[in-house]
Amino acid sequence: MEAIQTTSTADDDEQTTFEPRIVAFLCNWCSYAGADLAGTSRLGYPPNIRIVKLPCTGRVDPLFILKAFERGADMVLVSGCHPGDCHYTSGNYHARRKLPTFRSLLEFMGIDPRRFQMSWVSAAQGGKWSQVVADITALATELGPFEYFERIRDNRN
Amino acid sequence: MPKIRPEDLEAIAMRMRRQAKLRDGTARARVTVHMGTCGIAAGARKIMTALMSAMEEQGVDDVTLTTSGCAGLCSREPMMTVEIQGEAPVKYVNLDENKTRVIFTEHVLGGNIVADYALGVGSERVA
Amino acid sequence: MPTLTVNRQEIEVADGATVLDAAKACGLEIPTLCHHRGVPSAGACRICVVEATSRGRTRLIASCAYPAEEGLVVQTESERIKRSRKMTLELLLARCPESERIQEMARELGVDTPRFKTENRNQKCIMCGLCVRVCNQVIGVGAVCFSGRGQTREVVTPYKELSDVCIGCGACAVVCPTGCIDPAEFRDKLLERIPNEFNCGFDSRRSIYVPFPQAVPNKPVIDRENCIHFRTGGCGACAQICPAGAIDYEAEDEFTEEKVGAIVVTTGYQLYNPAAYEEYGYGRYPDVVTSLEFERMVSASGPTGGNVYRPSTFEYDDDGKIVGGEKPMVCVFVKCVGSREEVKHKPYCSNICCMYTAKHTMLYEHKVHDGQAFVFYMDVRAPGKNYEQFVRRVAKEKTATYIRGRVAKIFPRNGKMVVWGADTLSGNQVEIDADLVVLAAAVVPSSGAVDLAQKLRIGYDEHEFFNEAHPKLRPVETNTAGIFLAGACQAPRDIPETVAQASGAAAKALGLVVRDEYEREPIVACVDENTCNACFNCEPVCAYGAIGEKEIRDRKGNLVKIVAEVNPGLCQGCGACAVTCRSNSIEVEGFTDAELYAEIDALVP
Amino acid sequence: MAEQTSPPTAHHVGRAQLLVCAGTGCVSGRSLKVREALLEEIDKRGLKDEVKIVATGCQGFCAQGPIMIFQPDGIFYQKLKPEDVPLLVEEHLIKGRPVEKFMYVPSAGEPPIPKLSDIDFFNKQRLIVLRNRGLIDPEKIDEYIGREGYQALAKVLASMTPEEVIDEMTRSGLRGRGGAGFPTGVKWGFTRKAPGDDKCIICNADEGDPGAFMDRSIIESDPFSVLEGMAIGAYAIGASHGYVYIREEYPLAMERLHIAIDQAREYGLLGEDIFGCGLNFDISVFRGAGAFVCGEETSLISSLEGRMPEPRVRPPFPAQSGVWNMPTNINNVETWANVPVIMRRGAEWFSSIGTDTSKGTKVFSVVGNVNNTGLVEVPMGTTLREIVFGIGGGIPNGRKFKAVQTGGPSGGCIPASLLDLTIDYERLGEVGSIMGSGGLIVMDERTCMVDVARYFLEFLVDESCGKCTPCREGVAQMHGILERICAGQGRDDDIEMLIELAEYVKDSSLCALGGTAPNPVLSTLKYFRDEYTAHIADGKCPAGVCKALIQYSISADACKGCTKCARVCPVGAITGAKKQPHTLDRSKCIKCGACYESCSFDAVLVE
Repeated sequence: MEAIQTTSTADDDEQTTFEPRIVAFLCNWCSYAGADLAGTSRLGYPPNIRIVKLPCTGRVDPLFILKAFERGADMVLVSGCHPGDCHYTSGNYHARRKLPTFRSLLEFMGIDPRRFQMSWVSAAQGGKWSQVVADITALATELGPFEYFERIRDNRN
Repeated sequence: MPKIRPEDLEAIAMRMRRQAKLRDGTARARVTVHMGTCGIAAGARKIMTALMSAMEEQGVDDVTLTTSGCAGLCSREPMMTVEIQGEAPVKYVNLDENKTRVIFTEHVLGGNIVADYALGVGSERVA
Repeated sequence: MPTLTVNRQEIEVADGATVLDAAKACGLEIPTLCHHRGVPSAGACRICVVEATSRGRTRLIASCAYPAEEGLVVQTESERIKRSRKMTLELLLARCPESERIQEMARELGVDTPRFKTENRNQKCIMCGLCVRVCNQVIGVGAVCFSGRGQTREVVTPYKELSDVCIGCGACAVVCPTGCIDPAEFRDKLLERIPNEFNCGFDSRRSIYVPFPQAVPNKPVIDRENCIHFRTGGCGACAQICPAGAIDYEAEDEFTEEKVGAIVVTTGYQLYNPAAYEEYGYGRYPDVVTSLEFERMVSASGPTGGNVYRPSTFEYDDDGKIVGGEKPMVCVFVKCVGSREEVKHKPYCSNICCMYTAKHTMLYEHKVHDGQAFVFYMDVRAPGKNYEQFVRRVAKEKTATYIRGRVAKIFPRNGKMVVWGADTLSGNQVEIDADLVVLAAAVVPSSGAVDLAQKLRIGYDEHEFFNEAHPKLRPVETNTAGIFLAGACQAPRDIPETVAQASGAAAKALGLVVRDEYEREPIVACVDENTCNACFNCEPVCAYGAIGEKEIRDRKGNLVKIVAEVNPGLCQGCGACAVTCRSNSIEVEGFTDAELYAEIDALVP
Repeated sequence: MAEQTSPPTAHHVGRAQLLVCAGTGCVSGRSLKVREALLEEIDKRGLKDEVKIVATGCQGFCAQGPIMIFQPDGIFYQKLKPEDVPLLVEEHLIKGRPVEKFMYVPSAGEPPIPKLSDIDFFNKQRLIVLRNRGLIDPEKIDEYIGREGYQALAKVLASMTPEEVIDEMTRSGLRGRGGAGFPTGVKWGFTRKAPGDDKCIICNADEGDPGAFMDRSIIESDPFSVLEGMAIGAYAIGASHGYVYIREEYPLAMERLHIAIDQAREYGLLGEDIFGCGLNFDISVFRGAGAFVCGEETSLISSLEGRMPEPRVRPPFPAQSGVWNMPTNINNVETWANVPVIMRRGAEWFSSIGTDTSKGTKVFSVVGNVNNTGLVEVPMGTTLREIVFGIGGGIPNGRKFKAVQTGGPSGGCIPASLLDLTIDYERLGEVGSIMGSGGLIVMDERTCMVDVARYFLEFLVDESCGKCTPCREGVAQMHGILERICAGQGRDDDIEMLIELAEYVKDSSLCALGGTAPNPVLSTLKYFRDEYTAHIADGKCPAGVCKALIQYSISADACKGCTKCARVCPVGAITGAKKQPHTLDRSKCIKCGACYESCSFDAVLVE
């Protein structure tokens, strides 16, 4: 990844500023390449995103998302190919059916479903990728730190 | 009518032959009007009508009135054949309604051949 | 294969041949009138009579319709035949004294003036019925027929009106031996000309045609929508005429399955339809053409034979070929029609227009020496090798006047096309009375590119150009293994680029298929046979059919259990099965749950 | 009728039936006693089971009562007394000898009525095809069966293979009665052998010759004989369907045909599994719209298929490829009507009738200047003289016979010198005519042969389909020349030109219509060339027919002044007082010939 940090230097100055941690599960064939394209195209986007590369969004096990939240992620993004464009024919359709269902489960668990986002970014959409990241970073900032699991852990301890 | 089989032919033929010989007791005489196109064109329908009305007027019910095709001698149409039970048929030619009535009264009812109008007696030779 | 004797010469002919065929095979000439190759014979005019002897009887027979029977003895020259033919012609001449064909044939047989007269003379029609037969039996339409009989017989259309069933094929006029059918009578019924797609519809083609001169294979094809045989079941003239018997009407498009190791996608491009610029009037004004249409016009093998004419003045011959027109003395070229227009059209540069427009101005100058060319441009982009020099030459030699600016409106006035444009360098409005306007329309992917991309599982961008795997490092490959790209399907490209890319794609494809063993990514799913409980939920989610059953037996061969099994040759490693498996018994190598959890752990410490 | 059909199976109903009249007249003449005596006598002789005695109603001959009819012999006994009974039974019933002294004898005073068998018109005929004419009601299939109808089909289906039927037909020597005279059995054989899953047979009833009505008459008087013939043909040929192609102008024939087909279907004599013998055959009636050329096989097929009736080049012959490309056998009505008789009575019987080459009988429609016009059936080999003078009863009004035209418009005229010609296919061909379908037109001395030729050619010009040049153009030109000659504008070379054209048309035409079209011209030229010459060279019409060439006048010597001619003259060209010779004003005369026809004293002269 060639992403470089172009966000405001004011963050460095103000240590108190909340920097959300975002875990992104990206399809190797589209969104991951889109992110790459954003880099090669010298497009900037917030550095809060941490990317896990997967062969396909169809490989995203809901437990991965829970694991990310458990580990303290403030937001999780799953991004894959546009419907119809799956490299594996139908993997993104599986994700499209499975993950929104899981999203409603998050609410049941007491997690704000807005903390889990999905997007379709193709390999040619470097621009879109940087926009998506900027948008969700802004959303994550707005939602504030996710401390639910930490509290549970702390209580247990 | 049911389909017939070869063996039924004979029964039909016998029945028809009995009728043809006028011995089934219902008819005493048979009058055949020859109604091919030639006969009809020459007026055979009028002859037929005349016969039918004569029968009705005189209350005759023991004469069979029938039709057939051309008898061959087209120049002498209309023609009819009168057959009294047991006698040779007589052919009449060049008929009109009046002649028909005379023949009906004289020959069919009275048994006397009207020689003036008759062509001949008997049947044609069939090879 | 009957054998018969013609003028003492024994000859074997094909089944179904006529006596006339046999005589021709012997090199004998027999005059005919009502006979035409490709139309069923009727033996009506009796000109072609010959003497035929069979079963001891010699008769005059019509050689055009009489089958060549085994053992037939034919005599084509005799006094009797001569007398008959002479009288036939004398009678026909009496009927049709004006017909040149009849006059000529009569002269050959020594008839000068007929001894007879007919009342309905001065006809040209000899009642041979060829037109009726060709229309009914060959074309299968029935737009002409006989009415009346004997002397009152005449050839008419049904109810003597121009009927709707006539398809205007003109076959009747073609076969008429005396030329008494004038196609002008049903001019408005004549078949609509079939535009020749390769020549941008400037001229017409037949319904059986070679698509274009360089077509591979260079063979004719049948256009079923226009072919009379497919419309009416009749005609079949091409099949009768083809000496190789190559015409097969029964042939259907077929799907063939081929197993291949690599696919190179080269679907090319098409021109953006400039009708989207309503102000330019393309499609409404014939003298506003696209650059491709201009290209066809200047081509020596094109519809005008390399001449540049104003399309509004095209002159056609009977065959629909362009034989003349007015030369455009003022020609305006408009560049970037659709390209570099982010708001309404295409944001990208079409890459090739600058260079071909420069070429077009040169060709125009070659064809119309005293013509004037103007080029409206936004920028001149000539980055290739020697490109800049070429453009400079155009400017230097004054083959064209380059005007930097856009064209606002094109409209007809007094037989000219008025071009309103802006000259942004001088800040003036420009008005040019042009004879021809050539629009350099944008390059867009071929229609159907998206369908193909989805079939092949390759990506494409918002303009439907196909995505390469990596714009710099893997420019001819796609993300799908074994599928390569070349040419304008990927982006607007000129010829040198396309050739280079195609060579690269070919080399990549060869590199894949020349190997003895197939190497693949190790990222495939594998089953933990210990935990798999054979629910086979993984099976329906696999898009590749890679999940199979495996029987596990003990040493004695007793079945212990059945488990799922992954065929690593088919598996693409998407991982859908791994997510579906309730017992966590399938994992994708390289993307196992454990690896991913570890990754997540590392990312969010 | 009893003498015609002796019932072969009388034993079915007993040996005899005695019909004793029990009407009032006879009963009062003691007929019941006669009946009792009969019963007693028969019982005594043990014939009770074999002889049936029936008391009938009045038989109308009361003056001669008591009367009795002895069946099956149809002997009429009269004035019987009970004491006559033993003799009668002994003689007639036991010994089979009718007892003349009891039989009816017409009284001497009755005027003599000739027997039909003594009348020439009837006694020279021999009825095969017309065997049922005047005898059956053509709308009742039972009457046909009553006259041995369908016996032939039953026999064929029960005991003969198709090949045997064809062989029988071939041996019978029957030749097509439509005109060309092709052996019917051979034709059937061709169609049977032609490859094809289904085959078709057609009855050609498109009778187009002017003055010919054989086919119409056969169908009108005995449609079943045609249907039975076709069913036999279908079995022999292997056809499942038949058509009767009948011209629209025959409504009565068509109606009777439809009735006959319906009745045959009801009896299962058409349709599936005929007689339970597995033969499937049905017949449709196709109405032709009246084109003479449809009598030609290939035109007929074309018309049947719904196209314009035009002949086509043969081969292929219909036997190879006919209706809808099926092998097709076409025969004329008379041919089909012959078939059942041949099958019933055998080829040997049939071939014993007629001449060496032409077997059986031929039906002719005798018309024209002859006393007895009508339909006659004579054995092949009968002379023309017998037909014209014997059967036809000679020429009316004591005029002289001139010629007879056979074969319709395509036939030729045969002059008086050839009256003793025996009729068969070959002889007629030799003299330049044809058998044709059987039209026979008798012409007397007042017939102009040039005019006859002109008339027939006019017909043919009108009926030529116009497909081929010789027939369309050639016949029209010949007709033009004849018109010219009849109009008195004949040229010296007209006869040569007629012959040249005639030979050309005959030689070069596509079908038989054209091929025979010149026959009227050629045969009249052959036998009556002098009449042509008289027209052209002398400007005269010897028969006084061609108006442009004749003048009427009244002979003052012969005219009795009856005024008949003056009364019939439509233009008042004849004047004269009663009982005084009349005069004719030629400037007013329109040559209509009314005076000529009306004069009873032959005083009107024509020159």
